[in-house]
Amino acid sequence: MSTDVTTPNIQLGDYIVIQRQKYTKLQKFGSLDATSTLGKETLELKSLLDQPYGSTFKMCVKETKSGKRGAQRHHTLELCSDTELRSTREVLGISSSGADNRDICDNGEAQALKSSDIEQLREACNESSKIIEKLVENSKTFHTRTEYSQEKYLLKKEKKYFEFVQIRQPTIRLMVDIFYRQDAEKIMGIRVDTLSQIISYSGVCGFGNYLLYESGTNGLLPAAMMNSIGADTEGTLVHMHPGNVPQKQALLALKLPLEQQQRCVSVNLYSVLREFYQGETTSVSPAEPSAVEAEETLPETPTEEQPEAVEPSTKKPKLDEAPPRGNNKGPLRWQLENKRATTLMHEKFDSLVVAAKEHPSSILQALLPLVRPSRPIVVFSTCKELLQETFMELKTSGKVTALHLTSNWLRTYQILPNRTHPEVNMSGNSGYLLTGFTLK
Amino acid sequence: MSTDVTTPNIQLGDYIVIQRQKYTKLQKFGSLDATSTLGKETLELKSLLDQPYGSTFKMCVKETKSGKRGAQRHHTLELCSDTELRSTREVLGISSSGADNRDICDNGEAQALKSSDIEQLREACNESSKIIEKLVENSKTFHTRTEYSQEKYLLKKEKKYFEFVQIRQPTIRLMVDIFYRQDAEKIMGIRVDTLSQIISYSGVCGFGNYLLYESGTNGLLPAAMMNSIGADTEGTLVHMHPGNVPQKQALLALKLPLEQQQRCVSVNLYSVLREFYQGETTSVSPAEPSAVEAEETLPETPTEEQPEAVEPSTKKPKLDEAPPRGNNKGPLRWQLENKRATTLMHEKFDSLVVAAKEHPSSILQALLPLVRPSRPIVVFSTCKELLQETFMELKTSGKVTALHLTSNWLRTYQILPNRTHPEVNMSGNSGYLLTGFTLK
Amino acid sequence: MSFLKPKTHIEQGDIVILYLSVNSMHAIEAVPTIVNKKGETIQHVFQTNYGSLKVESIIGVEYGSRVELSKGWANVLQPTPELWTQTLPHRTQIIYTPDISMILHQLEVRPGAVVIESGTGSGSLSHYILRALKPTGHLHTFDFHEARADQARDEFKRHGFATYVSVYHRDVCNLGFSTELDGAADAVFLDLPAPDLAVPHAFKALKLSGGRFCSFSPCIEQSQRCIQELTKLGFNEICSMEVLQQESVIKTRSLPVIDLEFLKLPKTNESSTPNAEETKTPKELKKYLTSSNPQTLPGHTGFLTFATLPPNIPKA
Amino acid sequence: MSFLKPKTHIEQGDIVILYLSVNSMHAIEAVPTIVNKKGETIQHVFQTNYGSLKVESIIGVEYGSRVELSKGWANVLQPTPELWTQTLPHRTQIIYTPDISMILHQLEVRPGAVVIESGTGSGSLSHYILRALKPTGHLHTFDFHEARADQARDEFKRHGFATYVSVYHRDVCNLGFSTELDGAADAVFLDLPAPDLAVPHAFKALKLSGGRFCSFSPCIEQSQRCIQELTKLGFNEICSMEVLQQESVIKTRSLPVIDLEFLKLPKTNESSTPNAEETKTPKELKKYLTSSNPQTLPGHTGFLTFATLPPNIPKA
Repeated sequence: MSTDVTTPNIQLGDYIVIQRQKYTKLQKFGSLDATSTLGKETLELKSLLDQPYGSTFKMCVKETKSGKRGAQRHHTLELCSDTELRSTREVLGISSSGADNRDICDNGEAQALKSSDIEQLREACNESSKIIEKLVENSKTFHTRTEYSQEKYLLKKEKKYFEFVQIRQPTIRLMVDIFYRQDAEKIMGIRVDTLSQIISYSGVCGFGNYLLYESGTNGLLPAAMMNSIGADTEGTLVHMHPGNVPQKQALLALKLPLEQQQRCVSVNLYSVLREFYQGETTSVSPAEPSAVEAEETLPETPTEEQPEAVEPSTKKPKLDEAPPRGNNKGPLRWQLENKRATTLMHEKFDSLVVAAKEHPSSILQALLPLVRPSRPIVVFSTCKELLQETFMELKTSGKVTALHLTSNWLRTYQILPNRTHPEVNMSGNSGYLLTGFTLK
Repeated sequence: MSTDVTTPNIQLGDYIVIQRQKYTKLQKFGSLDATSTLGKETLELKSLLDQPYGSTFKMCVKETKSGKRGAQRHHTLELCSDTELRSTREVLGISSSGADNRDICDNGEAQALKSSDIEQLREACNESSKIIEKLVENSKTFHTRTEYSQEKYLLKKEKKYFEFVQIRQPTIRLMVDIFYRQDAEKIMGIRVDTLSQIISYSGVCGFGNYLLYESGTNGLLPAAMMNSIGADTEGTLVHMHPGNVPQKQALLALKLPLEQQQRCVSVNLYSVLREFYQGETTSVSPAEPSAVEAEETLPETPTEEQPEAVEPSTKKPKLDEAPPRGNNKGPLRWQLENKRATTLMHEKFDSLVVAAKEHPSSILQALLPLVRPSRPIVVFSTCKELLQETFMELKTSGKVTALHLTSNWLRTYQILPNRTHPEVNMSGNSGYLLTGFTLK
Repeated sequence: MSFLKPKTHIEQGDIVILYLSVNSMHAIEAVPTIVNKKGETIQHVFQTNYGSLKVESIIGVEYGSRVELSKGWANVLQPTPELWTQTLPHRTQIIYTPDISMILHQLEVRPGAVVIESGTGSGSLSHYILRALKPTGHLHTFDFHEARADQARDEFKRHGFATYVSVYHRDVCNLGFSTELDGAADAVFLDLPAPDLAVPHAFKALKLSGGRFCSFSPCIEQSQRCIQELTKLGFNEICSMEVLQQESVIKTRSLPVIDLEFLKLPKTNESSTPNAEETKTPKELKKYLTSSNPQTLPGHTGFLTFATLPPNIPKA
Repeated sequence: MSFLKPKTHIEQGDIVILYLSVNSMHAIEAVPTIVNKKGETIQHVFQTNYGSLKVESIIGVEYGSRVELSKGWANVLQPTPELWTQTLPHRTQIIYTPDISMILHQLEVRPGAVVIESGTGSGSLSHYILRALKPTGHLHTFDFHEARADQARDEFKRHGFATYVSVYHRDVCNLGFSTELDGAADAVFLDLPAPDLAVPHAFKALKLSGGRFCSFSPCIEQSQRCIQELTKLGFNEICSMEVLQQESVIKTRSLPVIDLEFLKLPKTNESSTPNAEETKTPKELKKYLTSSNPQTLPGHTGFLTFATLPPNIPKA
């Protein structure tokens, strides 16, 4: 089977998505020494270099340390073929299952293997299917369980002992899942359905100039909008943020071509608004708003943006290479960006997206005049009460029409023969969207 | 087939539920001349007398008048046997259906019969199955439609021409469906799921004294609570309302035995609270609160309750027969009820249910002291904002614990072979419940 | 015996709900001593996150009172089926109040009703049915698991329900509800892996004057087969639904409001204008009473299928 | 041509959204004359509930402006796929923005993507896909109904999308997507009565480097069969979901607050106390900014099933 030419290979400096069964993680492959931790397992990433994205690797135990909460294992990764990947169920070939579970008594003694036995087994044979086979063999109740119950048992064990990881290229789809699952607060609670609708309602696409204010989504919102603006198109994004440094992780992870990266102009909200209202202010440093905004940690040299300061070992092309002169000589990067942004602000925008932790009302008052008539606006908040007030203000102002305040109900389904039902748990918060169209 | 002895027969004075396919209606069978209107059809109810509940009657056209919006038909009802009730589909024996609808062009000419033809047909043959048979015969596209599409067509036609009605005995289940469908506002928007939970959370059952304040549900809430209190039990309900006359339609429709009816003590909120705080006030008429509460229409003689005034032809036992002396002589009915209620108020209650159009806060302040410790309280409102405030007040007061503010999501399903899905429309408003337990 | 009717004071032998917080409550038996694993009779001391409670001390106390724990306090509440459902020992997956309320409503359970339930499970639903039908009705409840049936029988007795309930250990799918119950029930409730197998038995058990039927199933295929069987036997008013309760989290939130108007003023004016104070703190906090959903909601409990057996359907 | 990119003024031939209210808007073509049923060329006058509009008068007007109608006024908006979906002529049931947004997100449609869609239907989804993939991608859209395919082709052309879309009249369940498209697509979307029949064709059409798949089905059985087929062919990340958007109705409500404290005062005091005024009006109105659900919500649109075709799956 030949590898498709269009599949890119894993490079140093890339952000990668590591997937172990349903668990996914965004990881920076910053150097050959880089490791990644999945629960108690530490993976050496070295062997990923130059392998195609989408490949599956086998976790091979290199070392086991006993930690506070059980054994910590160190693994190397070995590229493996697709044929190695068979479902555990197939391997075990389980067929006989009880009709129901009426004869099962849960006395905690169903498993004959002790936990020390299992730990030993784990070191001896690295293959999850073998470990599970042993567990099943030594289970007194497995064969009297219902098929449903067997499946549940196997899935649980497989999750614990599964020894393969897949390396995937980050996309908006994969990242919103990872961020939302790991810590929804870090992306302001923007759920996948809500993100998808922000993209729709804002109308962001390959043509036009777009304005975004967000108070911190790990770069997810600017990344999603740049993704929709696309490579080799005419679209531009002005990305306003309240901190000294824009959060850009998701944007960097997309590894966009340079020309596309440069069409994302990230500026501090206060700084760029002052420049817009008062003309060029090269003598004013963006440190001013920092007195106001304490959420971002201030880098050592507050007069220059350092988006890579958090992970200094990255080797990807520096965004700062664009400015013609070196640091601390000519205009600083943020000054150039402010200038580009104010030019676009004077031309006005084709859409406005606001995803604020703050009350959106005053932000809209400042940014709505920068939007052309007959253009969509989208305001996100986790707090419905704030959007209710904003809804009433906009309605009264007459500047925006077709106002809608919406939220979503998203439910996933288990669809299996004879076992189809909605998933038992669902996420409760989609957040809220206020949408409308500007008027002349 | 013998009629079961336990099935009661339809009596004059009864409220009855008339069902035509999925349409249901609550109707008073007040006299032998009574008629009931279902859309354009008027039914003479005479022949229902003494027939068992659950019987099906055939609508037989007696007269057709041409009204403004098409023909108005007058029907007599004829008791019919179960064998007359066969599904239209079976009758027509439709089998051949197209695989999909790719060849159907909707040009409005699929039906060869003109509407005047159909009207004639309708007068000529009374049976819906015959009418539909003719319609199908004259349809140019019916046999090329998909089975799904055929079914939809048949259901639509059957709904229009169906000639049978079933007469059922009113129950809480049937009435909440009728009221909510006809005009949810008349029962304050209390949806079936919410009603069922009010009953659960209030703990109302055959033992104990219960307190209810409701500002108008056509008697549904007191009826549901009395239904749960049951016949031949010890339970009692004090039912407070803001008007001169309690709304009792649903309660009367249940046709409870007299001993059970008498355990529902309906009193005016203002009047009974004044009496409770200030002792007997026989000289004060309940007209006082009527100045405040304009929602109820005032009967001609405002000093006496006239629950049957709306339909004076009723022949069921008058509730007023209980007072020992005649009208305008001894204590008036409302005075006796106030007295019974204040006695129970001094003993305190085992539960409190408030379903108010007003802000529940001041009502709770007045009624909470009448509830024993460790007893459930349930507050219903259509306005979440009011319950949020009340939630915070109660929480701060420390008088109520285990506070929960809930609402419901209710969705019905179409379950048919290969066509299973949730219904396309769902009701958006369950209303909101605030529940908790009183503390000492 | 604290389930039968409302009562004011804790008596020995009562089940009492020790309420610590919304997420922490326990059902305890108000007895001064218990027998430990070694067979010794010892003082009944109950451990909580807020310290221990000498259970003897709550006997005679008024329900709704505050009781002291060694490191805090709790409230003692009289159990209701709602509180019991949140504290009962799980022997199986249980059904919760929102579904149960709909089941009781749709089955039209009220004092005097004769109800059949299968399976008994942990008795969560049984407690609600018993509250609703007592003191004049009767519950016949079936479980195919013998230990569970025994446990439930014992529990109902201790809770004061002995005269209102019969507990059977029986495989109703294969054996039915026994001929004694033919034509005896006003309502039948099924929570079984294969409800369709028990539908013909439900049909037999319902009164000739008709009755109501309910099946609770996690999977849609169970409902589909159940409905096929119901249709075949002449049930009508067949209706399937889902009920999901959503809790609202109420809190007062302090939310930032930023001022951007000051940016329109030239910066040099800043220190000289009377607004200087204001421009230095363009972010203020405003309080809002807010309501939001919890992070995770119940997405599915089960499909409820209801049906009516019309009167006078021949059962031969 | 008003769909291609943001523009400021109405040009002749543009589709324009005439926005009257949340529940009333119309898509009209900005042409001064139309041909009536008799074949005569007449002035283009559009009738609304607020009177008529001489369409010629809006040509050259700035989008977002207010235009006068004979009995009121409206706003003219540049069409977006969202507005179009609310105003388009229905030739079939259509998919709406919440589902469509999820479809585009899950199919990872962005400029440059090659997407296959079947069926074209009323073109509601097609407009969104085209916005997302232009100017460097391409949409191949299939419908088995010839008239619909022709109408859609004509519409896309008039909307300025001609170069980005190919419309096919073809029964894809039986005939597939044509061999020219083998291995050509980044994503395949199916909205068919029997999606499982088209899954093998989707498999063939997706790139060897892998791609994404979506099927939209009203009934669960369609999703079940589709998933069986996907599993058989080696698709993974199979996931089914429902997305339901809920609109909030925002309004200021005046709600009654009643005073019951005055009842504790002896009645005889009433006229002499300074509170007399207050006791006579114990009911006052308080204003609340409230949010509620509309009476009817969408309860179901369809089940969305997504899947990934992993890279390098052999297709022979």
